[in-house]
Amino acid sequence: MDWKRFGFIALIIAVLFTIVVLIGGKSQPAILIISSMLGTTIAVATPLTLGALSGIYCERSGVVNIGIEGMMLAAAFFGWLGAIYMSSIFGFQALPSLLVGLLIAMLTGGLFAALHALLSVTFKVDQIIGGTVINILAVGVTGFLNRQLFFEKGSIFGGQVPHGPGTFTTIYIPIDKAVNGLCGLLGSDCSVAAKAASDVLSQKPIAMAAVLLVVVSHYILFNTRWGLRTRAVGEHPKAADTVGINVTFMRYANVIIGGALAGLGGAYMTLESIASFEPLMTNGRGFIALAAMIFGNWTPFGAWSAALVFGASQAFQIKLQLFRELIPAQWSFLQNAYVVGMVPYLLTMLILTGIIGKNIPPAADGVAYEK
Amino acid sequence: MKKLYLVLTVLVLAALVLPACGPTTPDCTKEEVFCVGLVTDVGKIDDKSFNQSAWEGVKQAESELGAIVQYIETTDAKDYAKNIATFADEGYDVIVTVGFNLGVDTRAAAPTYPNVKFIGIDQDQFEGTIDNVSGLVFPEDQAGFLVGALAAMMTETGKVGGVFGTDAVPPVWRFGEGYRAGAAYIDPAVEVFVVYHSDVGFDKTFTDPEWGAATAKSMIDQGADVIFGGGGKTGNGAVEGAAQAGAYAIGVDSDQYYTLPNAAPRLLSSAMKLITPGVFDLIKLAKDGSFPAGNFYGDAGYAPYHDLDSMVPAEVKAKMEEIAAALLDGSLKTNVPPVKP
Amino acid sequence: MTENNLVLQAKGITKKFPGVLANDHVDFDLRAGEIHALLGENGAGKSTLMNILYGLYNQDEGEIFINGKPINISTPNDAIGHGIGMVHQHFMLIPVFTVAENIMLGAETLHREKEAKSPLVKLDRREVAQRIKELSQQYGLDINPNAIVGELPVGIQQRVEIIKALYRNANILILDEPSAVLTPQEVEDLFRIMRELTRRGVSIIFITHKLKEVLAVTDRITVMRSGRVVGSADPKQTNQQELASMMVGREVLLRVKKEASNPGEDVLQVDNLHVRDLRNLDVVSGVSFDVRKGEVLGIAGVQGNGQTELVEALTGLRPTKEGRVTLAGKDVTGKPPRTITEAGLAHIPEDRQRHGLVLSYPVADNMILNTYYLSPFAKGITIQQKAVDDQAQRLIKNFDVRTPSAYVTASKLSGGNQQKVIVARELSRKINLLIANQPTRGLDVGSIEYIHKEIISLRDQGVGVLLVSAELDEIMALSDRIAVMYRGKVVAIVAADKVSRDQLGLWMAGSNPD
Amino acid sequence: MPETEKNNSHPRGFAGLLKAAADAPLIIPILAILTAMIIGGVIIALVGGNPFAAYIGLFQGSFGSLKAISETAVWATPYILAGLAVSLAFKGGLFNIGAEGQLALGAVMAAWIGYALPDMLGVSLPKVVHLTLSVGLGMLTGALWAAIPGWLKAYTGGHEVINTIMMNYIALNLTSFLLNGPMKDPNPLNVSARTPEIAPSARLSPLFEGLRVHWGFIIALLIAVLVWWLLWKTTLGFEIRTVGANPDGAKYAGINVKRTIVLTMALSGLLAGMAGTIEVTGLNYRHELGFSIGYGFDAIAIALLGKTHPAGVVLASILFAAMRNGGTRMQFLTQIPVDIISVIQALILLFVAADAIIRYVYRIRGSEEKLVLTRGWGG
Repeated sequence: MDWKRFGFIALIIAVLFTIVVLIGGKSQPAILIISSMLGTTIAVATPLTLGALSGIYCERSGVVNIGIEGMMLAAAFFGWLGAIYMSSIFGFQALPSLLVGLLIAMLTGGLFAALHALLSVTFKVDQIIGGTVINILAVGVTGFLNRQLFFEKGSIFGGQVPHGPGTFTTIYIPIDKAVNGLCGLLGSDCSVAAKAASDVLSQKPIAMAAVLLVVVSHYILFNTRWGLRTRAVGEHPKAADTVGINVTFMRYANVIIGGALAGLGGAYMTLESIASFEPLMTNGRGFIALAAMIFGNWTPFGAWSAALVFGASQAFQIKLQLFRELIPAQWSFLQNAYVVGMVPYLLTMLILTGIIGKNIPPAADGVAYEK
Repeated sequence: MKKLYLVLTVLVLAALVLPACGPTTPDCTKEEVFCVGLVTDVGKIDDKSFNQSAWEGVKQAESELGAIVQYIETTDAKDYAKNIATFADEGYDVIVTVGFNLGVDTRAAAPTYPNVKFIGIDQDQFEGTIDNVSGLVFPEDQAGFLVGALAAMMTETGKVGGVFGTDAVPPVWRFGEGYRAGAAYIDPAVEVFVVYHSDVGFDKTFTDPEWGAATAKSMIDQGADVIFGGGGKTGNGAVEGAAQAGAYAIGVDSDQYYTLPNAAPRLLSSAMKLITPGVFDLIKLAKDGSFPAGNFYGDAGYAPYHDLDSMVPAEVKAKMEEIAAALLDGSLKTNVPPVKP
Repeated sequence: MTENNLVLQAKGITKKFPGVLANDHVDFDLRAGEIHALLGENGAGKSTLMNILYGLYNQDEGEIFINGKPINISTPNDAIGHGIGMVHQHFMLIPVFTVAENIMLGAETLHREKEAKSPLVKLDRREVAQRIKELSQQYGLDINPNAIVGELPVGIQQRVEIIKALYRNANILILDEPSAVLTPQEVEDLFRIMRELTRRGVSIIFITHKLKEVLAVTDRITVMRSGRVVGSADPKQTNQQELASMMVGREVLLRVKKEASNPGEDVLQVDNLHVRDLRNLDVVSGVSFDVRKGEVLGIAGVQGNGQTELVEALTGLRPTKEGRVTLAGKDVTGKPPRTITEAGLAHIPEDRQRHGLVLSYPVADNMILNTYYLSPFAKGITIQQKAVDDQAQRLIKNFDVRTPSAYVTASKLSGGNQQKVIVARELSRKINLLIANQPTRGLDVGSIEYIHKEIISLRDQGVGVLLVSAELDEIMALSDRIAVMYRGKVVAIVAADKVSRDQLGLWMAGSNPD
Repeated sequence: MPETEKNNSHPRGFAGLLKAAADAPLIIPILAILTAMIIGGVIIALVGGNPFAAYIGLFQGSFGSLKAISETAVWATPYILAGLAVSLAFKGGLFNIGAEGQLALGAVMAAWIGYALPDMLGVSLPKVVHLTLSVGLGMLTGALWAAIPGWLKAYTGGHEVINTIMMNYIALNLTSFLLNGPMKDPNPLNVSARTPEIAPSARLSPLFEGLRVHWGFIIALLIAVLVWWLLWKTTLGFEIRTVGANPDGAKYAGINVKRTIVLTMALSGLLAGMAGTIEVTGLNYRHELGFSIGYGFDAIAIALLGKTHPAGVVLASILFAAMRNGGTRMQFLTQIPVDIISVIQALILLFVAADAIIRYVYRIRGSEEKLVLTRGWGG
């Protein structure tokens, strides 16, 4: 792993957190501010991480994917639709409905990705075009169906949004009990810290899965047969072909896996974060995910840490607004939401100038393979 | 090539048959046909918010007044004028334009189409009265004040929060400031967090539920236990996020108990602008020939407690009724100016 | 010999590409333990045949037999399964992978007792490295399994390719132009390895167009021309001349005809030149030499000893660290390419597709690639299409570029004609110095002959020529003086007629001239 | 990079396009549009709508009357300019996703010059001066904004795709800041995030009395010709295309590659900025926050549909403009959600890009024309 890059990113996050703690520390214990900011960071980072992982699978196998945004949007819609169908039409319980929704979201992502693969791998269309097609198509299809199903009176839902299955619930990690017990033995009270730790660790399933998938993807890409072959196909497809690796299959498979991951990111939005779909709700997150992937130099841990930077910046911004009255006069520019709003994007550009090392894409990324 | 010719033949045939099955529209120019058209702001008719509420008022006119009704969704601000003209040129009798942003184009169209009655929702006619324009406006500050007071009475932590789309749109700003004033009226010590979403550009201020949810959650982390979400989908996200986190949530515009079913169990109330009846009333007045030019004040209020009715103490309910009455008769002022100074 | 001795037979192989009959009923066979040369010009169909044997292409007609049994090879996997291994001319190695990763790719669990099927099987890097060490000791191919391939010299990369085949238990090895990138000593080493392999039962198909090597190492020779087998020969009973005429179908001049040179004043002076690479290490360190009008200075050396960087620095494509370059009396040290070009430099670049041409441009535009802004092609800021077209027609005619028209894209031309486009463009200007870097690499004999003639005629017109080539024969045939580069330094400069091939080879390999 | 691989034997550029049209490859885009509309029609029919009524509405709304044609031209104007901006960058081997931000900032500058300059100078300016300054400085702003990612690409290797995306967000924040703060219309009745109206001397006139179509449309068409001329008839165009097609070859040919990259981005930003200024001076007469949302992304689709050729961009812009504009009437007549337009647009792009599908469906012979825009991320 690229420790320089990682250290730099950790430093940025630490600085953002420190500024907020310095400002808000007067009104609230630092540990609570930090745990709240970590909560926001993780919430914002989850779809970005999944989107970036999606990009990594595609691009490591040599297919540029700017359609992550569209895949996420479509998956968010169809996953949510599936969950609602299960709960309101077939009368399933919340959890099974959500799981079906999750599955459908991933399938949707995979399906849109298969279209991208068909265009880029089989028809060898310029890969930017394939991604653009998917982005526009997803906006149209989801907007159109959302209207037809939930507004038009004649639809199966009678023209309104039914009571859906809600969202996945938080998985409680009882770290607080452990910490409290330990502190009890030492004769001190650390219930605040214990609760904070438990709050940060107790996440909903997709957020947890995202972190797990970062680790798993790293292992798969760099320590398994699949990863070796994927990277080979993305670096030098002809060399892979000569040792009997099916380039077309590997590219299709990885793009579809990537699509399913983007789909999981979409599912996060409608099945875990909030329980409803809104047209255009991805709001450019697919593009930010793409930035996170490049920022992370096409590695899962790198992309994850980049996603965390975006998350931390968002947390920074929200907290600064909440602590607006406490900002010292000489720092008054921090009160301006627009000024603070530029921070993550300026940081990204700064990082891309190469101060933490050059970004090296897979050699055959974006190039159709011709025998 | 054979297949190509086949397809082309079919297309040519289709083109010939087309005029026969072209769209048939009722002739709105006729005296006896009463037509009502609605133009949305940039956004969807099914936004579960003001566009949809306005459309329901129009639908009510369809069922109760026998009106022919139709809507056009605006996809770009430069189409406002064109979309209004589309209805006007077809001889529509009443055109409802939804949202503050259509104000300029509505007023500009009015002299060109003197026979058309324009209803502009959230369009304050402060620049002067035009005979065939009625601005349907609401005292959002009062609705905000009411739920602010409710929040201040219901909080156990002494902290309440509000998540809003943008302070650049006056009705939204009035909701926010009214909320602040209402909470302070009950107890000046109650801490009120108010955040407007302005960070990612105008296009997303009303359409970023994720941000709304994250912000609500952050406020809850900070100790807030009542969250008011106002401003399109961003506000919806805040309401849902708050409900999920177990805080009391307060909706906006309509009674969101019905539009946000997932938040319903934790939905304390909603700060309501009664758009639907306001629109219907104005259409009815237009039909009856007593169309009021200038500003027409719709009602604002707060929604029932629904599922949480048992959680709200009787004295709170009584206080709320008292405040509502006082606001209505003018004995209580919110002291919120109509626009951001 | 009986049929039973044939490990591999191809009968009646035919392969069509759009517009080309690449293989026309080709018969070819390989006996156990022999080295069988397949000789032919570029485009003769050798590579197509080998790609068919290796499963990269599928033949339209014909059959393949292994040990007398008909088999079907439709993918490289089939070929590998039948014990066929191939070392491609352009190495099929992934530069960012380690040696071990490259070797295990596609055969990740071959070292295990029982192969695993799961795609998620963990890579046993240590075990594979161990197995590679064993193999390399067994065949005398010294190699470090954990080295990053991109950082290895080409000679070593070739060993990786060979081990890659052996690792897969290949007993038939196809070597496609293996000596192109090696020093004479490395070539000797390769031949030693090839003999060692045959002693251990491996049969080798050796594809080449170098006649000397064919005679030195093979047991049997088959010659191909325009998709057909035109004959075979026994290396003990034939000679270079005979093979050459078989190859091209006519008598060819193996030696370039030239008069003694008549050098004038210095046109290029290079003084103590230092060039650094990306890692900030000296790749050219303290090189000094000069080129005179009317002479060819050849720079000999194994690839990767700083020639590329030297030429790039001289032509302005790469910054210089230290030293001084004077062209026709003008100091051009560190000047941009345009200034140097305008001082009278013509440059035939090493990588013609990357530097010399814009493949997606029509031939006409490639003809003015570096003169587009000069009169008559431009007037002010506008391009004069008529002048461009006229120039293209003229050069196509004068330099005999075989192209359907001036408006087909350069990508559609053959390698030889692409090179002619570059030569035509560069020689169409008034020049003082020609720098030709690997001007004939990968070209057919006809084109080579043509370009050699052009170089000599240029010399005779009084232009200085700096020729860089990895082909020692080319250097010896064309140069008046020869400089040898080794590890970024010029280790010797001698008159061409006063040095032997062996001596040059020694210098290229680093032995001190004193 | 952005050169069509197949160039056949006819000359390039405009003449080439005309000849190509005569040779009938236009049949592919036409069939692509037809096929997309047939599929769109099937979808409409599946949800119970009448596709014929919908398409008649679409046509009426876009070309059915003088007013409709005028509105289509109004829509097409920024599309043409922004589409040219993206295309020009593609020709130079650069993917400019940042047209959105360049456009917005160009509009901010044009509006500022438009309303503030006369007051600052204390004189009213003649139209020719004021309008030129307003448009010119707006364009320059777009150019400078785009030159930043260009410079970063050339001198630090920072990829322009990411940098232009980031700069879009920065531009939106900057615009929000300016329009809510220093540049906000000080009229006490104004509450919107918008500038004051620009002076009449900074306005482009309408082409016809009573219609909104303005001189900006004519200017956009002229600019398309100018861009074509620049790319294929000038030495600068040769340099841009060479750097785009083969940066190493360009360096060899003595072209200053880094400078050309910066220049290409700047020119692209210039065009995008112009799209913004024309909207301000010709249509809105002020900058209202958010008026240009989505133009930059539509421009990418238009550039791809037009195969990055100026003539193609004009045609693609008019097609997209007609569909967006006609969508209103389609919805008015049939209440079919306008989102169906996005579906059809995506399908058109799909079929034009993957013309193998169209060739297969209609059994059209001939080789595919490959459009190569990118070589991955290139570093």
